[in-house]
Amino acid sequence: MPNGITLDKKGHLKSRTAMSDTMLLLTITVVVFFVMYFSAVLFLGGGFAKTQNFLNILNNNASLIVLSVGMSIVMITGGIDISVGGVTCLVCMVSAVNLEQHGGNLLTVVLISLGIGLAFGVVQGFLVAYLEIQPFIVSLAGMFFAKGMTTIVSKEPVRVTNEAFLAVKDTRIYVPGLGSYNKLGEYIPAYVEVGVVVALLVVVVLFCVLRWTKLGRNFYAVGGNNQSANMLGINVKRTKFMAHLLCSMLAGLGGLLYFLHVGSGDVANAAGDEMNAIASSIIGGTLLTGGVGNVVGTLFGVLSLNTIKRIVSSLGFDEAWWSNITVAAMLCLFLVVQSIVLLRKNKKK
Amino acid sequence: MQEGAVLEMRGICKYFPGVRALQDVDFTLREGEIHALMGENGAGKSTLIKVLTGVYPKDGGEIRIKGVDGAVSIHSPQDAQNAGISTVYQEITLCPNLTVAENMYIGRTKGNLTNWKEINKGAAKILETLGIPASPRQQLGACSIAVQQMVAIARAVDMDCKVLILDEPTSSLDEQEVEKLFGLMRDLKAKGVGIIFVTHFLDQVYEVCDRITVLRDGGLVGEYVIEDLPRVRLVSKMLGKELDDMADIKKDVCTAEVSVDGVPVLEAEGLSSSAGIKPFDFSIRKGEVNGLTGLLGSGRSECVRAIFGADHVTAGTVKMNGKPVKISKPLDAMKHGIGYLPEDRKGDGIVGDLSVRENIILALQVMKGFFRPFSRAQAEAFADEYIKLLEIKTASSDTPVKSLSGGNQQKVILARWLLTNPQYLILDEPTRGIDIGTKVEIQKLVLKLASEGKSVTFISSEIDEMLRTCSRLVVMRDRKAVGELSGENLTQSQIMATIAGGDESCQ
Amino acid sequence: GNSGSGAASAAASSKPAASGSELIKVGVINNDPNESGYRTANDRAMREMFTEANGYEATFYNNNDAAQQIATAQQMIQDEVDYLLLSPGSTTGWDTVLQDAKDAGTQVILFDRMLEADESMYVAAVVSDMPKEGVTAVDWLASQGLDEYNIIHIQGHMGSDAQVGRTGALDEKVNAEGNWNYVVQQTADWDEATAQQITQSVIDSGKSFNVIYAENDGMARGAVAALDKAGITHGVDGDVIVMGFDCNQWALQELLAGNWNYDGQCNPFQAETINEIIQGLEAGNAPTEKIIYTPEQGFDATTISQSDVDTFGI
Amino acid sequence: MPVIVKEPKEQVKKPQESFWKRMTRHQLFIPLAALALLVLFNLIADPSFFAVSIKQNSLGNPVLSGNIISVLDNASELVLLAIGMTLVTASSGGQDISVGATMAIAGSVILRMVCGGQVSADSPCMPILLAVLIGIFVSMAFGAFNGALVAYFKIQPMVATLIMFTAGRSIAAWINNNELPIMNDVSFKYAGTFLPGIPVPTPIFITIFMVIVFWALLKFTNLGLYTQAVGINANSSHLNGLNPQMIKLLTYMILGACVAVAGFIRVSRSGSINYSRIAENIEMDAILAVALGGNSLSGGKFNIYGSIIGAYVIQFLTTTLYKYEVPSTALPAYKAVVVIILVVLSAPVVREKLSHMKRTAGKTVKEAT
Ligand SMILES: Nc1ncnc2c1ncn2[C@@H]1O[C@H](COP(=O)(O)OP(=O)(O)OP(=O)(O)O)[C@@H](O)[C@H]1O
Ligand SMILES: Nc1ncnc2c1ncn2[C@@H]1O[C@H](COP(=O)(O)OP(=O)(O)OP(=O)(O)O)[C@@H](O)[C@H]1O
Ligand SMILES: [Mg+2]
Ligand SMILES: [Mg+2]
Repeated sequence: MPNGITLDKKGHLKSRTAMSDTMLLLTITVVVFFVMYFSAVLFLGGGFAKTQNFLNILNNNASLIVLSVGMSIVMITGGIDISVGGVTCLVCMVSAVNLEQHGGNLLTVVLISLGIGLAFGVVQGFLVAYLEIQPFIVSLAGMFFAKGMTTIVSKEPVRVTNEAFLAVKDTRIYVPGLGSYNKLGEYIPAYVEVGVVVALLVVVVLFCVLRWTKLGRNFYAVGGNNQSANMLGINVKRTKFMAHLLCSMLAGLGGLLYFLHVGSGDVANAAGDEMNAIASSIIGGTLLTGGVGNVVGTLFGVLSLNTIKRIVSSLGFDEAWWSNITVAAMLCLFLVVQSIVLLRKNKKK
Repeated sequence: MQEGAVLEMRGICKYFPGVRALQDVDFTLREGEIHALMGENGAGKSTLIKVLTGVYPKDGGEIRIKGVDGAVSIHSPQDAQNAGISTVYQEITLCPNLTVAENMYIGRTKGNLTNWKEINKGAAKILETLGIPASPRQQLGACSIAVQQMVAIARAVDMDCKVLILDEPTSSLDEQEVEKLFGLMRDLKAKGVGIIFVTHFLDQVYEVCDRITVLRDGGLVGEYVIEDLPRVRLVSKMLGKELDDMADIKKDVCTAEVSVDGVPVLEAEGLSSSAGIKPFDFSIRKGEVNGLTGLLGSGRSECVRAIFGADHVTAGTVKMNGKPVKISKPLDAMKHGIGYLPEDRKGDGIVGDLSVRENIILALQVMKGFFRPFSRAQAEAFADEYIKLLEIKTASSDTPVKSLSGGNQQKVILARWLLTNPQYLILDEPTRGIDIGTKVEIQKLVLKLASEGKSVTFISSEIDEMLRTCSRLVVMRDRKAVGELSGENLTQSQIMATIAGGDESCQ
Repeated sequence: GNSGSGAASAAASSKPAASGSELIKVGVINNDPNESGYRTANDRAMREMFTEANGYEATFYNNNDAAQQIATAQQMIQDEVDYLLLSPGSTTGWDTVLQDAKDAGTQVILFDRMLEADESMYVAAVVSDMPKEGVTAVDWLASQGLDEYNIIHIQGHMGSDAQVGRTGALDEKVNAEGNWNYVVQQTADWDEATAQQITQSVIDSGKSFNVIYAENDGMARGAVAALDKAGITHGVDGDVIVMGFDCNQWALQELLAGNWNYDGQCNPFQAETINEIIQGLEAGNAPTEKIIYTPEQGFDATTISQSDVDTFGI
Repeated sequence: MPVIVKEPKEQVKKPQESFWKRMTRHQLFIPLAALALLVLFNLIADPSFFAVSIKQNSLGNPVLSGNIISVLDNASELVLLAIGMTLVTASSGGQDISVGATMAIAGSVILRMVCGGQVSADSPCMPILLAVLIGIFVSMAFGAFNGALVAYFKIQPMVATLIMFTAGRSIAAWINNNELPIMNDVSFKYAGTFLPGIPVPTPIFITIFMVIVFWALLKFTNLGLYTQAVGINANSSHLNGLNPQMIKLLTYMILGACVAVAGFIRVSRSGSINYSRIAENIEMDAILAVALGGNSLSGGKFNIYGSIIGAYVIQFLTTTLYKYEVPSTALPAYKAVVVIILVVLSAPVVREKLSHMKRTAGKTVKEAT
């Protein structure tokens, strides 16, 4: 990620190094998010002024954050994975059926999530990296397969009643000092769910992986130019494989978080989350062409996307299509701004 | 293995669909020698290197490396690096989105973590010793091609290697940079590193190399000690034809008389473009061959791109045959009978996946119009004609152009423009990366065109090539035309003096 | 602007019941009205009821996407609405929201659709009795006295309230009676085109059938398109009995024209009942029943009249 | 001028390959083989799949009926989209994922115009052809929007069209004033069902017509050459006098036109539209069709007939699965398996490995004898 932020201390270098593409896009995203959120607090007030409102965005999107981060990684290597929503959905359903009908427990659920993620990751990664099939088609088939399998596992929603599971699901981690009074005058402490902690942990870990590990840097190199990366001595196939594996594993984990959040398996779970993940990654400054992106940006992408939806509904645009149109407009704006910024920058040199 | 050899290849074979790229090639590299690998375009030099470094799997033969018993198996560039082979490939192979420093270290550091401080420091040191004007933290894509090339070289020489391979590393470097590179090569040689050096510049071969291996049509011609192989013999080995005398070619070329008294075909005044070229005047007469010369990055390409309308023209007027015309995009230029062969063959020239035939007819087809496609037979006739005329080495006119060797791709683009029968042809580095035989061909062709009443602007980094073909030279410096030479002024030393610009203050 | 400190809002709500001048804040979360005629009618009725003139300050939000619904519900709770009126897009995943509502002192009333949660989490539910709709329809079908019932059963979105209720009754009957058979039982996910493909496939395979039991009007329409294409007669005096649900105006017209045989009503007008419940609560009276069913009936092509079409068509 | 005298023929080995090998290498081999396999499967499993009978439809027309007719009929929309998608893929190296949403828009426009803005109309308020033309125009405008983002702002196609993918059905809702219009007149349904007296479904004719149009376009214009050139190397195309941006834009607009015709067929089938559901996920099938046809999704060279066959393969598969009463919701899972098998078999890497295996196998046989 930030490859060129710091000014050079060495005097012999003639010019200040320009901001790297990754850093530039990240900055745009973060600034836009804060401007948006604080305007909402200032001009809309109400719920926006409460911390819980912000924490709810996290609570609702812990799973999406994890999915988007995985998506960003694949996108950084120049690929795409549109199976993540399907995998999430499948994980929820299989976990729910396991808990309810096969006497599963928390451990089996975790194993199921990661197992499904692993299976998808290995197969998709193999097809993409070693058989060189286009990731779009591979993951499209993955999505079809996951969605179809979900209905084969159960067409009807399965609600979980397992107590140990519900205990974890309903655990609220209170954030000290951030509560507010409700209209009955009671103090309600602000809380996050377990999933949020996991999701933020994932972001931090992957940030480090991308920044400092060999594997992480190889993702960028492969995305920048995979032929060059090969000739630079990077195992391109293995790197691509790892990216897809990681993404699917994260989709499995995302599925677990989704399941922890909703507590049921349902064919409609995580519907359209692959597109949300892509949109979040893009807003977060990841380029679909590869080589540029950052998971912190992606986190802000998720937050921005969901903040705008909330703002829209708060403004009284209450039809479903308003929310879609606004999201589309925001996406459009971001893309155009990014495109102009990058085109300009590349023209300058 | 032979005594003193660091690398031995025996019976290497490599086939591409319909092409025998390498057949039974042997190659030996000894400790502390610089070994030139020579051959025409498409002879298989790059392929041999790619087979050696595991980019392509080989179809036969074995490779031995000093210190390893038996044949080594190299399946990827990574294996090659681990075996102590470091390589600069013909096309720049770095990642534009990474920083300069990272490009120098990625894929070859030990350990699983990146120590940014260390690699930035290391890179800064190498950049400084090699005098490369770039910062370690800069994104590589923001650097000029020449700098990128230097970074690639820096990366390769920094590796602790037994074998260093340089595949046409000098094609986009200027003289000083080449000198610097040669210095480096000599240092490494003194340390016992074996160096494989591919180039089309004979001067450079004779300047630094100890031995020469010549390839022709994918086969081995032979290995020679440099003293045993004077230039003329080298060329004839490469071409596969005993030449009576190289001077013949020169004489042949020089006999073509250039007419300089025609009307100006094109006159440009105060032309400037969005690419940053400063307003310049330019004119060329019917039947004239003129040239643009200058140091690398002096703006020659931008200048001709502005004439062709390839960049956005911001100011200036253009007259053709005395009449004012407006050229704002390439199609305008083409309609007025201008052809342009760009310098970046891969990026701007060929349309890789299309067949040789489609590549050849492309420009003429576009001029003819959207609704009037050539018939298949017609297109084939055109293609076959030019494949024969320019001796393009291709399996068939249906072969994708990207699988041709660099030089043959260049010929395809040349064919494309010849087919449009232009009255004014701009050739930007048409001979870059082209073997000497073809070079001479192209020079002759240029003169022939001129004798037929066509005008040609010729850009080349090789001054003697320009001297041989051009009757007038425009010298550029810092994106400005700073002088014009013709007649008896047209000498190497005059040109150098003008480029250096003794009368003006330093840039 | 409805920001305010916790204390202020506490003071505001300490009044036992909102009298005259004070507007009752409601948040209405509904499904997308564009989905079907039923939805459109439902949404319109809600909007006409919860107006300032009627003493409400209402915020609406329509979306089929459960995740969006949940997010907005939370937002409304944060905005301190007094009542959250909820037509959940999916039956599960609402636990957190309901808990939040309870913590915040917001009362939840479900309408149109149920969700899976403990009864204590909401004050009332005003919904259609889907199983009863199914039973009414199946009873009607049984009363036709066919020798054999070969049924193409086209289901709605699996797991939805409507699908479960309408399928349940038919499943029971088919299992119980020897001469009732499924030719095919498939979900078309409320989609007309899918319903058409399913029916088409049965016709193409040459299987015989005499009943189409489609769980909404749109899917019935798709099935009929396939019948028309193959020249299979349907409706009154036709070879195939066509059944639909929802009572769209156009569907009832089909009934009137004798093209279809039966349409089960699904009453979208719950707004009135909800209003009564809220007024009761404001006056301190909790509703006597948790689940309140809206009255519904089924229509037969042979007995339907134009006035039925006008009154009950949505 | 020849300084170098040698026969170029000598060093170039003309590949002498068997007919079988050349055939299997052909781009259309895999999709055709897939189609053949599906046919074979149905022939063995239940030959009645291919039975075609003539029936009288409700209007008294003689009509053909049978699974095979259904395949040809129902594939129509997909074929049209696949054609347009192929061009877009070729020129821009990416796919338009908004075609389903744009179909909703085009269908809404056409139906709304014909209904004269009413919820339900018994006779067309406007010549149907005119409404279709307007629909095509609107749809092309949306195509131009997508194309402009891709061509002028250099946004990756999938991302650029994500915008219309998200907003398209909402725009359709707005066009329809949140209503679901219905057209009851039979003449409106001619295009989606049967013309009076003609027993073959009209969509099949429309498809044939459109395929001929595109055949002619590719044959008598340079559309193919230009889109491929631009898709492979935009810089170089620019220097050869092409306007890459314009050509990309053009392909998106052509796709827009295809989408509108597909949308028209779809609304004409039933005379109604449910814009939040119509043509759901069809973009995925269209992209699959392109890929199954052996076309590279990263652009450049294309074969439009491959995509067309790909579309029929998908519909054939769907119809087969319906026949065997696979639950419609589980359909995607089966589809996915078949798709993966097909793309794996057609992957260059796999093909190379397979032919390599055959070669070495042949060698060992030779050695043994
Ligand atoms: N990837 C490929 N696919 C098919 N043919 C190829 C491929 N790469 C090279 N060839 C063919 O192999 C032959 C040798 O090419 P190579 O690039 O090794 O030549 P070279 O000696 O490096 O020429 P140049 O001096 O022009 O770079 C050529 O005929 C070329 O067409
Ligand atoms: N003064 C300058 N400042 C910044 N960039 C420059 C300057 N001069 C040249 N460049 C850049 O260097 C690159 C090479 O320029 P150009 O192609 O015009 O040079 P040239 O004379 O044609 O040299 P060659 O073709 O041999 O590389 C271009 O990308 C150009 O933008
Ligand atoms: Mg080479
Ligand atoms: Mg140049």
